[in-house]
Amino acid sequence: MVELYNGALNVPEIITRWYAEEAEYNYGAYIPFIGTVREEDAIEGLSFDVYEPILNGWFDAWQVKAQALGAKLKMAHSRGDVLVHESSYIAAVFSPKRRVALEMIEQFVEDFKASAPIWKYDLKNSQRLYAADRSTAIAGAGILGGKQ
Amino acid sequence: MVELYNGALNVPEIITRWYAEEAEYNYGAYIPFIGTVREEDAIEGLSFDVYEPILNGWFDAWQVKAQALGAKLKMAHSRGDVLVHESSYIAAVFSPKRRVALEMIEQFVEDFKASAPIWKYDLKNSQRLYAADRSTAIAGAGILGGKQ
Amino acid sequence: MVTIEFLGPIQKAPLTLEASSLRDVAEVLKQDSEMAQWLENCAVALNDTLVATLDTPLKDGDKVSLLPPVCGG
Amino acid sequence: MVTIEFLGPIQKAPLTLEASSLRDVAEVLKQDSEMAQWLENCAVALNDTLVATLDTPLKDGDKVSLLPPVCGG
Repeated sequence: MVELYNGALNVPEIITRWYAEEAEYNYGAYIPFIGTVREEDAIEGLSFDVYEPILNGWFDAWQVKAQALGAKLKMAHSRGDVLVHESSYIAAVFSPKRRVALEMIEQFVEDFKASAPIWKYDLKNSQRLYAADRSTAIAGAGILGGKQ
Repeated sequence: MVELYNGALNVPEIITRWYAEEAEYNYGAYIPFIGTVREEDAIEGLSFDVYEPILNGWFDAWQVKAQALGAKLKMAHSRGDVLVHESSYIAAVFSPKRRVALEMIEQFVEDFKASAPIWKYDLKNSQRLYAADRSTAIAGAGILGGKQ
Repeated sequence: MVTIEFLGPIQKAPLTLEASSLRDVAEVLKQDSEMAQWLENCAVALNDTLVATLDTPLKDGDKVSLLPPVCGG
Repeated sequence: MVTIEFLGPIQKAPLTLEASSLRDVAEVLKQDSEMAQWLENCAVALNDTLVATLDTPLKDGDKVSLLPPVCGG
Protein backbone atom coordinates (compact mmCIF):
# COMPACT_ATOMS: atom_id res chain seq x y z
CA MET A 1 0.00 0.00 0.00
CA VAL A 2 1.16 3.48 -0.85
CA GLU A 3 1.15 5.89 2.10
CA LEU A 4 -0.93 8.96 1.17
CA TYR A 5 -0.89 12.16 3.21
CA ASN A 6 -2.88 15.37 3.04
CA GLY A 7 -0.33 18.10 2.33
CA ALA A 8 3.45 17.94 2.64
CA LEU A 9 5.26 14.79 3.73
CA ASN A 10 7.05 14.59 7.08
CA VAL A 11 10.27 13.36 5.47
CA PRO A 12 12.33 12.72 8.64
CA GLU A 13 9.51 10.68 10.17
CA ILE A 14 8.95 8.60 7.04
CA ILE A 15 12.52 7.82 6.00
CA THR A 16 13.64 6.97 9.54
CA ARG A 17 10.54 4.88 10.28
CA TRP A 18 11.05 2.86 7.08
CA TYR A 19 14.71 2.31 8.03
CA ALA A 20 13.67 1.06 11.47
CA GLU A 21 10.88 -1.16 10.08
CA GLU A 22 13.34 -3.08 7.88
CA ALA A 23 16.32 -3.09 10.27
CA GLU A 24 16.08 -6.79 11.08
CA TYR A 25 15.44 -8.08 7.55
CA ASN A 26 19.11 -8.24 6.51
CA TYR A 27 18.91 -5.81 3.62
CA GLY A 28 22.32 -4.45 2.62
CA ALA A 29 21.09 -1.39 0.73
CA TYR A 30 18.33 1.17 1.39
CA ILE A 31 17.76 3.96 -1.14
CA PRO A 32 14.98 6.47 -0.57
CA PHE A 33 14.32 9.01 -3.33
CA ILE A 34 12.85 12.23 -1.90
CA GLY A 35 11.09 14.67 -4.22
CA THR A 36 10.76 18.29 -3.11
CA VAL A 37 8.76 21.13 -4.70
CA ARG A 38 11.13 23.57 -6.40
CA GLU A 39 10.60 27.31 -6.37
CA GLU A 40 10.30 28.16 -10.07
CA ASP A 41 7.97 29.97 -12.45
CA ALA A 42 6.67 32.06 -9.54
CA ILE A 43 4.59 29.18 -8.16
CA GLU A 44 3.50 29.17 -4.52
CA GLY A 45 3.46 25.39 -4.53
CA LEU A 46 1.99 22.35 -6.25
CA SER A 47 -1.22 20.48 -5.66
CA PHE A 48 -1.97 16.83 -6.37
CA ASP A 49 -4.94 14.62 -7.13
CA VAL A 50 -4.41 10.91 -6.56
CA TYR A 51 -6.56 8.03 -7.79
CA GLU A 52 -5.88 5.48 -5.12
CA PRO A 53 -7.31 2.20 -6.51
CA ILE A 54 -5.17 2.23 -9.65
CA LEU A 55 -2.17 3.65 -7.79
CA ASN A 56 -2.24 0.72 -5.38
CA GLY A 57 -2.62 -1.77 -8.23
CA TRP A 58 0.39 -0.24 -9.98
CA PHE A 59 2.39 -0.33 -6.74
CA ASP A 60 1.45 -3.93 -5.95
CA ALA A 61 2.65 -5.06 -9.39
CA TRP A 62 6.00 -3.38 -8.72
CA GLN A 63 6.20 -5.04 -5.30
CA VAL A 64 5.86 -8.45 -6.96
CA LYS A 65 8.75 -7.57 -9.31
CA ALA A 66 10.84 -6.44 -6.34
CA GLN A 67 10.11 -9.56 -4.31
CA ALA A 68 11.32 -11.74 -7.19
CA LEU A 69 14.73 -10.07 -6.70
CA GLY A 70 14.63 -10.33 -2.91
CA ALA A 71 13.89 -6.60 -2.64
CA LYS A 72 11.10 -4.49 -1.13
CA LEU A 73 9.57 -1.15 -2.18
CA LYS A 74 7.91 1.60 -0.16
CA MET A 75 6.25 4.77 -1.31
CA ALA A 76 4.62 7.89 0.14
CA HIS A 77 2.88 10.73 -1.71
CA SER A 78 0.96 13.90 -0.93
CA ARG A 79 -2.59 14.81 -1.86
CA GLY A 80 -3.67 18.43 -2.03
CA ASP A 81 -1.34 21.39 -1.60
CA VAL A 82 2.42 21.24 -1.02
CA LEU A 83 4.32 24.52 -0.82
CA VAL A 84 7.74 25.26 -2.34
CA HIS A 85 10.64 23.58 -0.46
CA GLU A 86 8.25 21.05 1.02
CA SER A 87 8.34 17.40 -0.11
CA SER A 88 5.54 15.55 -1.87
CA TYR A 89 7.04 12.20 -2.87
CA ILE A 90 9.24 9.46 -1.42
CA ALA A 91 9.99 6.17 -3.16
CA ALA A 92 12.35 3.68 -1.54
CA VAL A 93 13.93 0.33 -2.24
CA PHE A 94 15.45 -2.14 0.21
CA SER A 95 17.59 -4.89 -1.28
CA PRO A 96 20.18 -7.42 -0.18
CA LYS A 97 22.51 -6.18 -2.89
CA ARG A 98 23.64 -2.76 -4.09
CA ARG A 99 23.24 -3.35 -7.84
CA VAL A 100 19.61 -4.46 -7.57
CA ALA A 101 18.82 -1.45 -5.38
CA LEU A 102 20.45 1.10 -7.70
CA GLU A 103 18.78 -0.30 -10.82
CA MET A 104 15.39 -0.69 -9.19
CA ILE A 105 15.13 2.80 -7.69
CA GLU A 106 15.80 4.28 -11.12
CA GLN A 107 13.27 2.09 -12.93
CA PHE A 108 10.67 2.49 -10.18
CA VAL A 109 10.91 6.29 -10.11
CA GLU A 110 10.84 6.59 -13.91
CA ASP A 111 7.84 4.29 -14.24
CA PHE A 112 6.15 6.21 -11.44
CA LYS A 113 6.53 9.44 -13.44
CA ALA A 114 5.10 7.78 -16.56
CA SER A 115 2.34 5.65 -15.09
CA ALA A 116 1.15 6.50 -11.59
CA PRO A 117 -2.38 8.02 -11.62
CA ILE A 118 -1.47 11.32 -10.00
CA TRP A 119 -2.25 14.76 -11.42
CA LYS A 120 -0.21 17.86 -10.70
CA TYR A 121 -1.38 21.47 -10.52
CA ASP A 122 0.60 24.67 -10.12
CA LEU A 123 -0.54 26.95 -7.30
CA LYS A 124 -0.20 30.43 -8.73
CA ASN A 125 -2.06 33.62 -7.83
CA SER A 126 -4.40 31.52 -5.67
CA GLN A 127 -5.37 29.41 -8.69
CA ARG A 128 -4.91 25.66 -9.20
CA LEU A 129 -3.66 25.15 -12.77
CA TYR A 130 -3.26 21.68 -14.32
CA ALA A 131 0.41 21.14 -15.29
CA ALA A 132 -0.52 19.87 -18.76
CA ASP A 133 2.87 20.67 -20.31
CA ARG A 134 4.77 18.49 -17.79
CA SER A 135 2.27 15.62 -17.85
CA THR A 136 2.64 12.33 -19.69
CA ALA A 137 -0.12 10.30 -21.30
CA ILE A 138 -0.24 6.81 -19.76
CA ALA A 139 0.96 4.03 -22.10
CA GLY A 140 -1.99 2.91 -24.23
CA ALA A 141 -3.85 6.20 -23.84
CA GLY A 142 -6.08 7.52 -26.62
CA ILE A 143 -8.26 4.54 -27.49
CA LEU A 144 -11.45 6.56 -27.05
CA GLY A 145 -10.16 9.05 -29.61
CA GLY A 146 -9.40 6.33 -32.12
CA LYS A 147 -5.79 5.42 -31.24
CA GLN A 148 -5.49 1.66 -30.86
CA MET B 1 34.66 16.58 3.51
CA VAL B 2 33.57 13.04 4.20
CA GLU B 3 32.03 12.53 7.65
CA LEU B 4 33.90 9.72 9.42
CA TYR B 5 32.59 8.04 12.57
CA ASN B 6 34.04 5.49 14.95
CA GLY B 7 31.73 2.47 14.74
CA ALA B 8 28.22 2.30 13.29
CA LEU B 9 26.53 5.31 11.71
CA ASN B 10 23.53 6.99 13.33
CA VAL B 11 21.47 6.78 10.14
CA PRO B 12 18.36 8.71 11.29
CA GLU B 13 20.51 11.59 12.58
CA ILE B 14 22.61 11.80 9.41
CA ILE B 15 19.93 11.48 6.71
CA THR B 16 17.53 13.88 8.44
CA ARG B 17 20.28 16.42 9.22
CA TRP B 18 21.40 16.41 5.58
CA TYR B 19 17.79 16.92 4.46
CA ALA B 20 17.43 19.89 6.82
CA GLU B 21 20.80 21.40 5.81
CA GLU B 22 19.76 21.58 2.15
CA ALA B 23 16.08 22.44 2.67
CA GLU B 24 16.43 26.04 1.46
CA TYR B 25 18.65 25.38 -1.57
CA ASN B 26 15.82 24.52 -3.97
CA TYR B 27 16.93 20.98 -4.79
CA GLY B 28 14.12 18.90 -6.28
CA ALA B 29 15.64 15.48 -5.59
CA TYR B 30 17.52 14.00 -2.61
CA ILE B 31 18.74 10.42 -2.82
CA PRO B 32 20.68 8.92 0.08
CA PHE B 33 22.13 5.43 -0.38
CA ILE B 34 22.43 3.62 2.97
CA GLY B 35 24.70 0.57 3.25
CA THR B 36 24.06 -1.88 6.09
CA VAL B 37 26.18 -4.85 7.21
CA ARG B 38 24.47 -8.08 6.20
CA GLU B 39 24.46 -11.18 8.38
CA GLU B 40 26.20 -13.77 6.20
CA ASP B 41 29.08 -16.25 6.34
CA ALA B 42 28.75 -16.35 10.13
CA ILE B 43 30.37 -12.93 10.57
CA GLU B 44 29.80 -10.90 13.72
CA GLY B 45 30.32 -7.71 11.78
CA LEU B 46 32.76 -5.84 9.56
CA SER B 47 35.62 -3.53 10.41
CA PHE B 48 37.06 -0.70 8.30
CA ASP B 49 40.34 1.13 7.86
CA VAL B 50 40.06 4.50 6.13
CA TYR B 51 42.87 6.58 4.65
CA GLU B 52 41.45 10.04 5.06
CA PRO B 53 43.74 12.27 2.91
CA ILE B 54 43.15 10.36 -0.31
CA LEU B 55 39.49 9.73 0.54
CA ASN B 56 38.89 13.47 0.84
CA GLY B 57 40.76 14.14 -2.40
CA TRP B 58 38.61 11.58 -4.20
CA PHE B 59 35.44 13.06 -2.67
CA ASP B 60 36.41 16.66 -3.54
CA ALA B 61 36.95 15.68 -7.19
CA TRP B 62 33.43 14.20 -7.24
CA GLN B 63 32.01 17.33 -5.62
CA VAL B 64 33.45 19.41 -8.48
CA LYS B 65 31.75 17.08 -11.01
CA ALA B 66 28.46 17.40 -9.10
CA GLN B 67 28.65 21.19 -8.91
CA ALA B 68 29.05 21.40 -12.68
CA LEU B 69 25.59 19.80 -12.90
CA GLY B 70 24.08 21.98 -10.17
CA ALA B 71 24.17 19.06 -7.72
CA LYS B 72 25.78 18.40 -4.33
CA LEU B 73 27.17 15.22 -2.76
CA LYS B 74 27.46 14.15 0.88
CA MET B 75 29.05 11.07 2.37
CA ALA B 76 29.49 9.39 5.74
CA HIS B 77 31.49 6.25 6.56
CA SER B 78 32.48 4.21 9.60
CA ARG B 79 35.95 3.39 10.88
CA GLY B 80 36.54 0.36 13.07
CA ASP B 81 33.90 -2.20 13.94
CA VAL B 82 30.29 -2.25 12.71
CA LEU B 83 28.08 -5.16 13.73
CA VAL B 84 25.57 -6.99 11.54
CA HIS B 85 22.38 -4.99 10.85
CA GLU B 86 24.22 -1.75 11.65
CA SER B 87 25.07 0.72 8.89
CA SER B 88 28.58 1.74 7.80
CA TYR B 89 28.07 3.87 4.70
CA ILE B 90 25.83 6.67 3.44
CA ALA B 91 26.29 8.47 0.14
CA ALA B 92 23.81 11.12 -0.95
CA VAL B 93 23.10 13.39 -3.86
CA PHE B 94 21.01 16.56 -3.97
CA SER B 95 20.07 17.85 -7.40
CA PRO B 96 17.59 20.25 -8.99
CA LYS B 97 16.49 17.49 -11.35
CA ARG B 98 15.56 13.84 -10.96
CA ARG B 99 17.59 12.45 -13.89
CA VAL B 100 20.86 13.99 -12.73
CA ALA B 101 20.27 12.67 -9.21
CA LEU B 102 19.47 9.11 -10.32
CA GLU B 103 22.46 8.89 -12.63
CA MET B 104 24.87 10.48 -10.19
CA ILE B 105 24.02 8.34 -7.17
CA GLU B 106 24.69 5.22 -9.23
CA GLN B 107 28.00 6.47 -10.64
CA PHE B 108 29.14 7.86 -7.30
CA VAL B 109 28.41 4.66 -5.37
CA GLU B 110 30.05 2.46 -8.02
CA ASP B 111 33.17 4.60 -8.18
CA PHE B 112 33.26 4.64 -4.39
CA LYS B 113 33.38 0.82 -4.37
CA ALA B 114 36.18 0.79 -6.95
CA SER B 115 38.31 3.71 -5.79
CA ALA B 116 37.78 4.95 -2.23
CA PRO B 117 40.76 4.08 0.02
CA ILE B 118 38.84 2.02 2.56
CA TRP B 119 39.70 -1.53 3.59
CA LYS B 120 37.18 -4.04 4.86
CA TYR B 121 37.70 -6.87 7.35
CA ASP B 122 35.37 -9.62 8.46
CA LEU B 123 34.89 -9.96 12.21
CA LYS B 124 34.75 -13.69 12.81
CA ASN B 125 35.64 -15.70 15.90
CA SER B 126 37.06 -12.51 17.41
CA GLN B 127 39.49 -12.14 14.51
CA ARG B 128 39.77 -9.29 11.99
CA LEU B 129 40.25 -10.87 8.55
CA TYR B 130 40.98 -8.77 5.44
CA ALA B 131 38.18 -9.28 2.88
CA ALA B 132 40.65 -9.87 0.04
CA ASP B 133 38.16 -11.77 -2.14
CA ARG B 134 35.67 -8.86 -2.20
CA SER B 135 38.31 -6.14 -2.66
CA THR B 136 39.18 -4.36 -5.90
CA ALA B 137 42.59 -3.12 -6.97
CA ILE B 138 42.47 0.65 -7.56
CA ALA B 139 42.75 1.64 -11.26
CA GLY B 140 46.45 1.87 -12.16
CA ALA B 141 47.54 -0.50 -9.39
CA GLY B 142 50.56 -2.76 -9.83
CA ILE B 143 53.26 -0.40 -11.10
CA LEU B 144 55.67 -1.49 -8.36
CA GLY B 145 55.30 -5.08 -9.53
CA GLY B 146 56.04 -4.17 -13.13
CA LYS B 147 52.53 -3.40 -14.47
CA GLN B 148 52.43 -0.05 -16.21
CA MET C 1 -26.15 0.94 -17.14
CA VAL C 2 -22.45 1.74 -16.77
CA THR C 3 -20.88 4.69 -14.97
CA ILE C 4 -18.23 6.87 -16.61
CA GLU C 5 -15.98 8.85 -14.26
CA PHE C 6 -13.51 11.56 -15.17
CA LEU C 7 -10.34 11.78 -13.09
CA GLY C 8 -7.93 14.54 -12.20
CA PRO C 9 -8.21 17.75 -14.20
CA ILE C 10 -11.27 16.78 -16.27
CA GLN C 11 -13.97 18.97 -14.81
CA LYS C 12 -16.95 16.80 -15.53
CA ALA C 13 -19.50 15.02 -13.36
CA PRO C 14 -19.89 11.23 -13.75
CA LEU C 15 -22.23 9.95 -16.47
CA THR C 16 -24.41 6.87 -16.47
CA LEU C 17 -25.37 5.37 -19.79
CA GLU C 18 -26.27 2.17 -21.63
CA ALA C 19 -23.23 0.62 -23.34
CA SER C 20 -22.25 -2.93 -24.29
CA SER C 21 -18.63 -2.09 -25.09
CA LEU C 22 -16.15 0.77 -24.80
CA ARG C 23 -16.89 1.49 -28.45
CA ASP C 24 -20.35 2.65 -27.40
CA VAL C 25 -18.82 4.88 -24.72
CA ALA C 26 -16.45 6.42 -27.27
CA GLU C 27 -19.38 7.23 -29.57
CA VAL C 28 -21.20 9.09 -26.80
CA LEU C 29 -18.16 11.02 -25.59
CA LYS C 30 -17.18 12.10 -29.12
CA GLN C 31 -20.43 14.06 -29.28
CA ASP C 32 -19.38 16.10 -26.25
CA SER C 33 -17.27 19.01 -27.51
CA GLU C 34 -15.62 19.67 -24.13
CA MET C 35 -14.28 16.09 -24.19
CA ALA C 36 -12.46 16.43 -27.51
CA GLN C 37 -9.17 17.52 -25.95
CA TRP C 38 -9.18 14.51 -23.59
CA LEU C 39 -10.16 11.53 -25.75
CA GLU C 40 -6.81 11.50 -27.59
CA ASN C 41 -4.67 11.41 -24.46
CA CYS C 42 -6.71 9.66 -21.77
CA ALA C 43 -6.04 6.11 -20.66
CA VAL C 44 -9.12 4.05 -19.84
CA ALA C 45 -9.75 1.75 -16.89
CA LEU C 46 -12.58 -0.75 -16.48
CA ASN C 47 -13.34 -1.36 -12.80
CA ASP C 48 -9.92 0.09 -11.90
CA THR C 49 -7.88 -1.99 -14.34
CA LEU C 50 -6.39 -0.33 -17.43
CA VAL C 51 -7.70 -1.66 -20.74
CA ALA C 52 -6.18 -1.50 -24.22
CA THR C 53 -9.01 -1.96 -26.70
CA LEU C 54 -12.35 -0.43 -27.60
CA ASP C 55 -13.73 -3.94 -28.00
CA THR C 56 -13.68 -4.41 -24.23
CA PRO C 57 -17.21 -5.63 -23.36
CA LEU C 58 -19.19 -3.88 -20.63
CA LYS C 59 -21.89 -5.23 -18.34
CA ASP C 60 -24.42 -3.66 -16.04
CA GLY C 61 -22.77 -1.94 -13.06
CA ASP C 62 -19.34 -1.53 -14.66
CA LYS C 63 -17.26 1.55 -13.91
CA VAL C 64 -15.24 3.16 -16.70
CA SER C 65 -12.61 5.73 -15.70
CA LEU C 66 -10.81 8.22 -17.90
CA LEU C 67 -7.23 9.00 -16.80
CA PRO C 68 -5.69 12.13 -18.36
CA PRO C 69 -1.90 12.62 -18.63
CA VAL C 70 -0.18 12.16 -15.26
CA CYS C 71 2.62 13.88 -13.40
CA GLY C 72 3.28 12.56 -9.92
CA GLY C 73 6.25 13.40 -7.75
CA MET D 1 65.29 10.24 2.39
CA VAL D 2 61.73 9.28 1.50
CA THR D 3 59.20 7.51 3.69
CA ILE D 4 57.24 4.49 2.46
CA GLU D 5 53.98 3.75 4.28
CA PHE D 6 51.81 0.67 3.95
CA LEU D 7 48.07 1.15 4.24
CA GLY D 8 45.17 -1.03 5.32
CA PRO D 9 45.87 -4.74 5.62
CA ILE D 10 49.61 -4.61 4.86
CA GLN D 11 51.12 -5.35 8.24
CA LYS D 12 54.37 -3.51 7.87
CA ALA D 13 55.95 -0.56 9.66
CA PRO D 14 56.94 2.49 7.56
CA LEU D 15 60.38 2.46 5.88
CA THR D 16 62.70 5.37 5.21
CA LEU D 17 65.17 5.02 2.38
CA GLU D 18 67.15 6.89 -0.25
CA ALA D 19 65.37 6.94 -3.62
CA SER D 20 65.34 9.32 -6.57
CA SER D 21 62.34 7.76 -8.29
CA LEU D 22 59.64 5.18 -7.65
CA ARG D 23 61.76 2.77 -9.68
CA ASP D 24 64.29 2.76 -6.82
CA VAL D 25 61.49 2.07 -4.33
CA ALA D 26 60.25 -0.85 -6.44
CA GLU D 27 63.76 -2.36 -6.47
CA VAL D 28 64.00 -2.28 -2.69
CA LEU D 29 60.48 -3.68 -2.10
CA LYS D 30 60.97 -6.54 -4.57
CA GLN D 31 63.69 -7.87 -2.29
CA ASP D 32 61.21 -8.18 0.57
CA SER D 33 59.48 -11.56 0.23
CA GLU D 34 56.47 -10.58 2.37
CA MET D 35 55.76 -7.73 -0.09
CA ALA D 36 55.52 -9.99 -3.17
CA GLN D 37 51.74 -10.50 -2.83
CA TRP D 38 51.15 -6.73 -2.65
CA LEU D 39 53.32 -5.21 -5.37
CA GLU D 40 51.12 -6.54 -8.18
CA ASN D 41 47.88 -5.13 -6.81
CA CYS D 42 48.77 -1.99 -4.85
CA ALA D 43 48.15 1.49 -6.13
CA VAL D 44 50.83 4.06 -5.27
CA ALA D 45 50.43 7.61 -4.00
CA LEU D 46 53.09 10.29 -3.76
CA ASN D 47 52.28 12.82 -1.03
CA ASP D 48 48.65 11.62 -1.07
CA THR D 49 48.11 11.86 -4.83
CA LEU D 50 47.90 8.67 -6.89
CA VAL D 51 50.66 8.27 -9.49
CA ALA D 52 50.74 6.15 -12.63
CA THR D 53 54.41 5.61 -13.54
CA LEU D 54 57.59 4.26 -11.98
CA ASP D 55 59.45 7.20 -13.51
CA THR D 56 57.85 9.54 -10.96
CA PRO D 57 60.80 11.47 -9.45
CA LEU D 58 61.18 11.65 -5.66
CA LYS D 59 62.76 14.31 -3.49
CA ASP D 60 63.87 14.49 0.10
CA GLY D 61 60.92 14.35 2.50
CA ASP D 62 58.47 12.75 0.06
CA LYS D 63 55.89 10.27 1.32
CA VAL D 64 55.08 7.23 -0.80
CA SER D 65 51.95 5.22 0.16
CA LEU D 66 50.98 1.74 -0.97
CA LEU D 67 47.21 1.19 -1.27
CA PRO D 68 46.09 -2.44 -1.46
CA PRO D 69 42.75 -3.48 -3.03
CA VAL D 70 39.84 -1.58 -1.49
CA CYS D 71 36.31 -2.44 -0.39
CA GLY D 72 34.41 0.39 1.24
CA GLY D 73 30.72 0.43 2.02
